This record gives sequence, structure tokens and C-alpha cells, in this order.
Amino acid sequence: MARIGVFICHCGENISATVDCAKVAEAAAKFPGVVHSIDYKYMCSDPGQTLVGNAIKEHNLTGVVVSACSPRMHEPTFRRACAEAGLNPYQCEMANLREHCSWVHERNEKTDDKAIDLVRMLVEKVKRNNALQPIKVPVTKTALVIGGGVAGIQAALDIANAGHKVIMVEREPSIGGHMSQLSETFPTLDCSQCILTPRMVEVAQNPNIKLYTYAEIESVEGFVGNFIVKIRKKAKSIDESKCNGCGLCTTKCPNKKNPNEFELGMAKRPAIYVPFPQAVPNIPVIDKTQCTYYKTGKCKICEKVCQANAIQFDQQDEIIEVPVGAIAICTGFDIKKTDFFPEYGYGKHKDIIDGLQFERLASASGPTAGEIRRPSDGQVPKKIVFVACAGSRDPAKGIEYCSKICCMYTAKHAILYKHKVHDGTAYIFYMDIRAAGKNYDEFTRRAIEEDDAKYIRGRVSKIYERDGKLIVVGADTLMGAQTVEIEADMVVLATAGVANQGAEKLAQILHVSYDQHKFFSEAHPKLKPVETNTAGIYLAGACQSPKDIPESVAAASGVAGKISCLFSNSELTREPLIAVVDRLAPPQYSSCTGCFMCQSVCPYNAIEREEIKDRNGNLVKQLAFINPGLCQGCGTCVAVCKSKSIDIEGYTNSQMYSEVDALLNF
Amino acid sequence: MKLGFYPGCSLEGASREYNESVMAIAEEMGIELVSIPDWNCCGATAAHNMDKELSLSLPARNLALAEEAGLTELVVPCAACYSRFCATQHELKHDENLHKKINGIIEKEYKGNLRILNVIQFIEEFIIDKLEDKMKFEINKKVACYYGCLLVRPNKVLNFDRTEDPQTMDAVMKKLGADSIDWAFKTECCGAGFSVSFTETVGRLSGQIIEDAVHRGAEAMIVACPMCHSNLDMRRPEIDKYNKKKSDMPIIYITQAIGLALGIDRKKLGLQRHFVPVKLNDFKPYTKKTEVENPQKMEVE
Amino acid sequence: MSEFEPKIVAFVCNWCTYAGADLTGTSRIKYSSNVRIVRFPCTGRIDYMLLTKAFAGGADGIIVSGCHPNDCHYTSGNFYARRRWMVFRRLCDFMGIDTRRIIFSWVSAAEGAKWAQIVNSANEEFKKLGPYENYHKLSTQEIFE
Amino acid sequence: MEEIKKIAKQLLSENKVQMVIGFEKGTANKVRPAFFTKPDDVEKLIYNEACIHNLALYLKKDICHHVSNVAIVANPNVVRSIIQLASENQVKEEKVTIIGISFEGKSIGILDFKAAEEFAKTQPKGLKPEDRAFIEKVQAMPMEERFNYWVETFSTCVKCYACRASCPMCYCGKCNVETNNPQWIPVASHKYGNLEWHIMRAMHLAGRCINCGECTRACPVDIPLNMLSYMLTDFVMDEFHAEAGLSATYAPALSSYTNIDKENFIK
Repeated sequence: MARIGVFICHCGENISATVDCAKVAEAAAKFPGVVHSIDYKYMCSDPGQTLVGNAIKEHNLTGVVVSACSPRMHEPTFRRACAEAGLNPYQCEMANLREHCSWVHERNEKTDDKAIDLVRMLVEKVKRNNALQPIKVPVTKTALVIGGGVAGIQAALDIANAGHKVIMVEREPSIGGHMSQLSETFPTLDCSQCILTPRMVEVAQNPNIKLYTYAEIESVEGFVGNFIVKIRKKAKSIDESKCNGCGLCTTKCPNKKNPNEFELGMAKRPAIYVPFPQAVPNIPVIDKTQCTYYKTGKCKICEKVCQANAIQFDQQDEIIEVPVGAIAICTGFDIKKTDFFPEYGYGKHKDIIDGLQFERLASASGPTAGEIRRPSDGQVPKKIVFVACAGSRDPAKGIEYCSKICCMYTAKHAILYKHKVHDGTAYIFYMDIRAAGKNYDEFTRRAIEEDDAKYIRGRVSKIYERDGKLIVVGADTLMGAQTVEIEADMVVLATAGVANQGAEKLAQILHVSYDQHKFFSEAHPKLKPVETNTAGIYLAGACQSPKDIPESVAAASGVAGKISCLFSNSELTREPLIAVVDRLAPPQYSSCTGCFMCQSVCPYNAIEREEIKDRNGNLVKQLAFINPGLCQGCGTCVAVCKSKSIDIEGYTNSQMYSEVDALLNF
Repeated sequence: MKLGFYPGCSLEGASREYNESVMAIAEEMGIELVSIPDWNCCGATAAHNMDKELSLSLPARNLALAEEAGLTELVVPCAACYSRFCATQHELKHDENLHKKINGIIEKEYKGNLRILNVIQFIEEFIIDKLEDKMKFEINKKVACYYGCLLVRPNKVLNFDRTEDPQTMDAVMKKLGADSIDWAFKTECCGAGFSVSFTETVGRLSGQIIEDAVHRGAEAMIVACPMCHSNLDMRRPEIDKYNKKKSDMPIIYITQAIGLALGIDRKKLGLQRHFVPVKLNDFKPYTKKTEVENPQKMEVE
Repeated sequence: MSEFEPKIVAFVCNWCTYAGADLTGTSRIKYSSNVRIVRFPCTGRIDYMLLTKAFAGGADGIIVSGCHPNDCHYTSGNFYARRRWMVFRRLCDFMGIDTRRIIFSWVSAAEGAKWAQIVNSANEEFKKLGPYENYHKLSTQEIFE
Repeated sequence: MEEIKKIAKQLLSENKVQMVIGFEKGTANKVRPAFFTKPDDVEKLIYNEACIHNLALYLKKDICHHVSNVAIVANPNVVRSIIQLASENQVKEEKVTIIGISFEGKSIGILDFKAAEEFAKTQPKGLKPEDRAFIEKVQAMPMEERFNYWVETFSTCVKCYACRASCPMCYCGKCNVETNNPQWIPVASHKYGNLEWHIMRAMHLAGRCINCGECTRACPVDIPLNMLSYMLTDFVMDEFHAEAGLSATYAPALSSYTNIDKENFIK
């Protein structure tokens, strides 16, 4: 038999000024099952909580209804008080007499009636509450960081420094990402390599970090705290344990005319190569599509010159399986190439380059050793045009969003150009200058005022080549939209930042959502910016949307904080308010018929297919199974289940039904 | 072979030579072009600015007539007519109610199954493969192919070639042995809308086109639109005035170029009708290559 | 006889409308006391059988409210709910159940004033419509009349 | 018919299936569903215009439980039912052999699921003119009258559940009407209980019903209850462009959504 205690709070005068609390307590005392009903000035005060605790013990209560403020405010308080008195905390409910009653109505009989109704509703509900135990999930205290750009590096180092193991997986032969390709960084103009390289080395040396380069994620199973990840380690054709990074193989390789990816095609590299001098790890890989041996069966010069005997032509891809507790996605972004722009010649003009190529030209370690020389003939461009928003904010091109970093790096490019070509002129076509950030606007002002960048507000409709010059045709909207034609020597397009190639496939492997532009989606745009909808999987950096370095690093540290929190306990405790599929004795096993409509509505991929097998291993039935580690308790599955085989703790069918019943039929 | 044919007003008037050259090469290739019986104006110039229903009804009636005549392909050499026909087909395909309404206005059942071909599509589909057998000369000249606006825009309606820097005409001219130059004004406006009212504007807009082609050494300009032709040819005095220099680069239709390669009589191609004399001659006699070259197909956006 | 006061049951989600109604309270915006709020985790959880149950129990009007599209705490519960309501409304309409008495709304956690306005306008509407007896009468009828 | 027999016989004799579901002669001039397990029995198989029952139903019944492979004589309604059941994970392609039959009774041979989907797409579907007329007639009544019409119509229901038993989509092991904590639907066949039973059934079939009309045919008191699910099928098709029984990978309309679903009714 239910023994319910009802506690009506005056909340000073917040409730009692409008609601006759004594009358409500008196009415509640007469509800079936209520054995104790009192009113008190401040239920949430220490004496108030003691009242509840004492009543539980004295009257041997099986359920408690505290009728006070919103449960969104004090439910945890009273549940704790109940637990201290020995009652299961989930046997406590709150009736919202303040926000939903006393504060919004006038003092009259109708308001009292409503208060009594609300209490009755919760009394009926609490009678049907189940005693629940918090869900405990073990946690593997190893984090997987996917992507070794600046975000991945930051996240990995922060997690490792908190004392947890980290596995970092990078697709390319070296970590460093796009940041390692940059020349200088805005708004301070410090050298990108100089600040990044030490961090890359730290990653390699940190005993808590295990680094897999030239590797990709093959599959991910499991749930928060308990993922099983398969990593494909692509064959480098090098025995990493033997290679000492002397680099002799790369200098002796006869096949040197392959486009250099790191230099974005503006230089050549051998078939066996280290992507760039500061690469981490400093171990070469053989490009099998280019290597003479792989193509013709002859050569093997690298094998002959290698004194460490590290070359292994027959090396195979390796699949490594690791358990991890949390995953950080830091896969970064990419930019549109110049061939995306019909109006700028479909990429056919060599001297129209993208921003990243300009970074390489301006970089001291780049193909021109830091001199600004145009790709077609190596001349120093005296007139250079930068086109901001190339592709971005252009619905006609399918990219509605702002790529965010271009305004700043274009200003930086103009400054770097002026520093290197003193007699040159830089023109910048722009839509708006978006320089929100610490010292950002000052930086763009500097480009205009000190380094004489000519900003033209308008868009470029066309670029064509004539007598070795690039004719840039645009409009100056601040000068009455008149046509501007500039005979430039070189054009730099600040092309739109887009999702990394392969992001969609990775999202599908990880079961996380992504937007129409293939950027990963955060769980909540304001309050959960680094979480995904899948518990235990986090996002940092430009894989979420275009981001600059400080933002990426901040997000990465945020992710590291989240993961460290997760790892701070050996078990994960979760509210047990989750959905469950009923179980019956054989031969039914469950009233679930396995139509799996619940599976398609679950936003968390928490519903799995459970197979019931007989003794001989024959499949008897397929049932829905809700993974308690993943279920977040929305209850959408409950409402779509036709046979009412799913129920959700805290909001069970019988609880909700009796609440409605209590309001109307008494 | 029989194909439908819509001449439109230009081909019966100012651009008679276009009609003549289309007919001449079709005849040479053994293709019969059948005019739509009782065809009417396509509504290109005035209607689509004034009255949407009228601008759709005029082409729709022509299309319905073509369907009634049992035609499945319709060759529309004039770029303006082509644009209106395609726009009409597109609009009616995507708006059922409008389709019903227009059918009511024209009092005919237009079904929308007709394939509308511009002159380049006509050449690509029915002529280009037979050229090798019939070619007598190579057009061994530097030419600039000029597409203008209506042939390639808007892409989502026409779905033909790429909007910027189109390539189909260049491919045809290369097949004829010409050196078709890469230049910047292929789809720039020629000023056709002001052909009569503001000839100075035509002089400026067409002038830039002529100037760039001449500057890059083109000996002739190849067009596929009567409006482009009349502007670039007939308005040459205004053009020369704007450019402050005389130019004698002839403007010829792509069909005329094919006719020349086929060795068709110049009069039959109407070359004598141009304002800027077509002096092109000394073509290299063509001998069929034994080795079949693999014609690289252009990627069309 | 005093004026007719409709019985209104509100089915709301915990994250948006329940919190929005809390805000109405903290803002001290007054609204009709005829409404009783039933709290659900998400609009995706709200069963249409509970709506018919409320009518059977004698409710004169129902409010169903949750997060605006794209604001769902669980990302998509409200989208499934929206479809369910569309179909349920169509069925009710076809069966002669008064769909004017079911008011659907999106009220976010920041829209305290909107909640008050939704309740008040619903209250006025239901007052105009008078008591809803059709459905209620059925459920209270003697089984063998 | 001979062709169907031939196929059935062959399937059984080659042991490709252990059972063929079809029709045989019943009492008087009637036909009844029959379950053939031996090649010789197939002689009794008939197919004529009286064979309209939706045999897909039996795929979910006990009789098919311990048979690993079943062949089924399937007119377009049955084909659509099977595809819909497949999309709901209730039948597996490797276990069902479809012997396709057109509405006119012509055999079209064995269909795999892909062919069955193609076949189903070409068949007439949607509301028949007489159904539409009925729905429009009801819709034209004033609200009160509409309500009373349905209450009175359903008042003759004796809750025999023949509608449920004849519907291939009603395969739940435990029907919601049998759930008693809470008692969602009164079990008694009074007006209230009957009305709620039919509301629930219509909602469960929304976006899943394939319009075979079996429920109404089975109803001993001739309630036009199929009109509820037909009407919703039509609505779901209009609103969500979703149609049941055409694709084995179909996501039922009520467990999917788009961002642009109508919400003009939401304040």
C-alpha cells in the first residue's frame, strides 16, 4: 500500500500570499494513499528538509510530494533529502505551486482548486514511481583523438597532461595539419611553424600519447566510456622501428618529379618522401602510386641506400583494435580550389591561386623561400589582387555561410606582401570586413593604414588573362557601383572553407550528425558547442565550421576538459530516466515485435537489435534493445511503439495516464 | 532524315544568310528540315518583358504545332527563339497549373515531349560525325568563337555547355581544322537590346568584343545567333568609332564555316550578304586522316 | 450561475514550454488559472491516446506545446511530434472530434509572455466554444443503455 | 491458374519451399485459404475472382512459424503487404517466395523483392472513386453530425477483432487494446470503448495501410472502418509523399520527418 507524504511550502509569502497552503494540505490529507500532509514556511530550508526526512522515517513513507517551486529548481535538493532519510530519491516528486500557480494567478478559490489539483496529480504519479538506481557505466580512460592538426594536438596534449592515455590518429604521414602550412599567423604575425613545431614534438614525446600517422578510422562500436575502435594503419613501406630519419632515401630517390601536396602542387617531391622538414614523426613514406618499383618492379634504390634496413616493400595495411572511453573529432577543414570558379577561368590561369598557396609562397620554407613570385614565370608581382568571399556567402554556389577566417588572412596576406614587395600594390575586393576578435580590427586597420592595402568594397565578376596580365573586372559599390578594372600580375582567391573530404564517411562511422555542408553538428549550438549528439564523442576545431587558430585551440581545450571530467571517475553515473523494452517469459520474450520503428526515431542511435536465440543457436526473435549508456530519455520511441512495449522511467505510461486521470476523474 | 525546324523572324529577314547556310549544310548531309506549319512569333523581344502568359503562349503554340505535326526534334537556329522555347518548356514542366492554363490559352494540347536543339546541338548530333567524309577544306585560320548570352544562359533551364568559358563551338571549329583561340569575351553582352535605340552602346559593348578578338590575332569570329551577328557585322562603323581603329575581321555563322569546309558555293551560304566582306580564302585542302584521333570530349558543367 | 470556466489540460515538454511557463512565473505575468500543466520529457513522448483520454475525462480544451523546430533538447522529438499531430488532427477532424479544442504551439524557454498569451487566448476560445460534452458523455454513459 | 499450379508444384517438389499458401475450394461456392505442403496437394489449388483475401496475413501466423521457406500466391495487395512487412522487419526475403498474380488473375511468375517493388509501383493505387466519394460525403457533414455518425456506426461493433485478425499489418504479439496497466482502451464494446479502439487502430495504420480493404470485408457488422485508414493513407501521401508497400526500405511516415512539414496549425 502506498504511503505518501505531502509537503506544502509557503516559500515565505511567494506561495502563501496567493494560495491557501493550509487548505491545500488539508485537502491533500484526504487523498487516497496520503498518510501525512503538512504545510511549512520554507521547505527548502534546513529545518524544512529535516521535516521531510523525519516524516519519511516516522510515517514509513513510500513516496513524497513536495509542493513548492519548479522541479527544475529544487528537485535535486529534495531528492537528496529523501535519499538521506532512506527513501529512494526517485520516489520524490514536486508539484509546481509557485511558478505555475501562485505567481501567475490571483488569490481566489479557483487558484486554491488548481493547487489542490496539481498536488493530486503528483500524488497519483508518485504512487507509480519506481525505485531506481543510477546507471553506472565503466569508463576506459583512454581518449581517441582523430586528426593531428592544431586542434587535435591541443586536445591530445591537454588530456595527456591530465594524466590520461591518448591515441592520436592522423591520415597524413605527419601531424601538423593546415597550420603547419601557414607562413605567419594573424593578428600577431608570429611564425606559424615556430609556435606549432614544439607542440608537435611534445606530442611525439609525451609518454601518454600513442601516435598513429598515415592511419584512418575503420570502424567504431560501443558507447560512451566503452568504444571499440578499429584503426587502419596504412602501409608506409617503412619499418618505423628501424628508420632513424636520416633522409638518405629521399635524396637518392631517382623519381623526384611528383607534385608536392604540402606545397599544393607548387613544388615537386620524390616518391619516397617526408611531407615537410619538421614532420612528426620524421619517417618517410613511399607513395605507391608514384614509386618506380611499385609501377615497374625495378629500382629499389632506397632499399640499397638505407643503412638501417628500414625499407619494407611488402608491408601490408594493419588493423589495430583499441578500446577507448571518449573520442575527439579534430579533422579540420579544406578549402575550395580555384577550379571551382567558372568566372575566374575554372582554374586555368596559373597565376590565380588560393589563400593556402599564397601562404606557401610567403613561407620562408616554401617553394620560393619566402619570396613572393608568381607560379607561371617566377616574376615578382607588382600588382596583386585579393578576392575575399570567393565562394563564401554565395547561395548561388551552394555556400551560404561566412568562412570566417578569410577577412583576417587576406589582410595578413596584404601586409606580408607589402613587407616583401615594397613597391607593389595590393588590392582587396571584399563584401564586408568581418574582424571581430581580440586585436583583429586593429590588424585590418593596420593593413589599410600602414601597409597601404587598397580595399575595394565589391565583388569580382570576371578575371581574364591578356598579354601576361590578369584583368580583374569588379564593381566598387562605394563609388556608385562603377566598374573597376585592374591589370594585375597575380590574383589570390580567399576561397571558401569547406568540410574536409571524408568528413561524411567519418560521421557515418561514428554515428554523429552533420549539416548540409558536411560539417559536424554540435549537440547544442549555444550550450553544448563541443559535444556531439552521441555521448562521449566531442568536436573541436574547423571540422565543425570554419574556425581560426585561437578558436580551434580553445575548443580543443574545452574538449580536453570535457573528456578529463568524464575520466575523473572510473564509473559513469547517469540519471536512470531512460527507456526500456519490456521483457516477458518465453515464448514471448517481450511484447516487442521487432518492427524497429523506434530505431528510426531515436536521435541517439541508442536502440539496437537484440537477437533471441534458442539452445541450438537458431534465431527465435529480434527485439529492440535500448542501450542504457546511450539513451538520453526523450521518450520519442515510447510514443511510436504500437504495442506499448517500450516505457520510459520517470514518465511511464502508467504515470502519465494517472496524472491525466487525476486531473479530471475524481 | 527529317527534323523539325523553326526559322523565326530573323532567319526570314535580316539573317537570311543564316537560314541559307543551315539549309545548305543540312542538304549536303541529307537532312530534311521541316518548318513547323503555320508557325508564329516566338515572343523574344517584347512579350517576355510585358506579359508572362503571352510570352509563354507564343512559344507554346509553336511547340504544340510541332508536336501535332509528329515531330520529335526541333532545330531552332536563332538563339533568342531557342531561349524562349526552352524557357517555356522549363516553366510549364515545373508548374502544372500554369501548363493547364497555357494549354487553354493556345487551345492546343502541348505535352512537352519535344527535344529542342540549338544549332550547335544540331551540329553535334547530326553533322559532326559525318564531317570527315565530306570535308573538302580545312579552315586553317585563327578564329574566335563568340557565344553571346542566350545560348548558354541560364544554365539550369538550357542545361547546355558551361556558362562561363563555353567550349562546344570551339570543339566544332577545331574539328574543321581551325585554331580557335582562348579569349575573354565569349559570353560578354554584344548590346543586342540596344541594336536600334542606342547604337553608341552597341559600339562600346561590341567594340570590346571585336577588340579583344583582333588583339589576340583572330582572323574571323564565329557566331550562332542572328542578333550577335547583326551587331558585330552591321554596327562595325560604330564599333570602329569606339575602338578608334578600323577592323576588317569578318563575322561568320558557324554553319557558314561548316559550309566553307564542305566546299559549298559561297553564294549558297549567303556570304555575300555580310557588311564586313568575308575575304577568308586559301583554305588548305582536306585529306582524311587515316588514324582516328580520339576526340577529347569537353567536360560540360 | 457563474460564467463557464473551461477545464484545460496542457501537455508540455520539460525543456522549452515547461521552462517557459516557469519564466512566466518568475516574470509574474498573470494568466487564467483554468490550465493544468502535465510535464513530459519531450513532445516526442506525448501520446495521442492521452489527448483522447483528457477529452474523455471531461477536458474542454487541450494545449500541446514544445520546443520550436530545431530547438528540441533531443534534436528531433518535436519533428516526429509535429507529424503525429498533423495526422491525429486530420483523423479527429474526419471523426468529428472538435479540433478547435486542441491547440498546438511552440513556446521556448524564453517565451514566458507567449505562454501566458497562449493560455489566455485558449481560455477565451474554449469559453466561446462552451463545455465539450460529446466525448465526455460517451465515456460516462451507462454501458447498456 | 495452371501456371500457378505448375510453379507451386515445382517449388514444392524441388523443396525450394516447404509450404505454398494459396486458395482451395471451400464450402458452397466459396474459396478458402489453403496451405499446401505436398506437391500432389497442389492439384486442389484454385485461383479465381473470389480469391481476394489478403494472404500476406498468414506470414505472421503460427502456421508459418516453423516453416523455413514459404511461397505465397500474391495478388498486388498481397505483394504490397509483403513489401510493407519487409520494411518493418517482419518478413525476410530469403524466406518468402512471391508467386505474383495481377489483379486480373494472370500469373506473372516468381518475383524477388526488387521485382515485387517494381510490380507494386505499376499497380493501381490510391483511393478508388467510390472511396473518395464516401470520404467526401462524411467530410461534408457538420462536425456534430460527423461525430454522431461515427459513434453510431461504431456502436454496432462487438469488438470481435476480426478487423485486427484479418489485417496483415496488425501483427503485434500483444495488441495495445490488451494492455491493462494502464487500461488505455476500455475492453467493453460500448460506444466509448469502440470509438477509442478505432481511433487507435487508424492511427497505428496511418502511413502503413496498403488499402486492401480486408478489415471491412471481415467485419461481421459491415462497419466501413477501412475508410479511416484509407483517408489517412491519402493524407499521408499528400502531406509527406510517403506510400506504404512500395519499398522494402520504406521509413513509415510517422517515424520519419522533414524540416518542412506543415505547421500552419501550430501557434
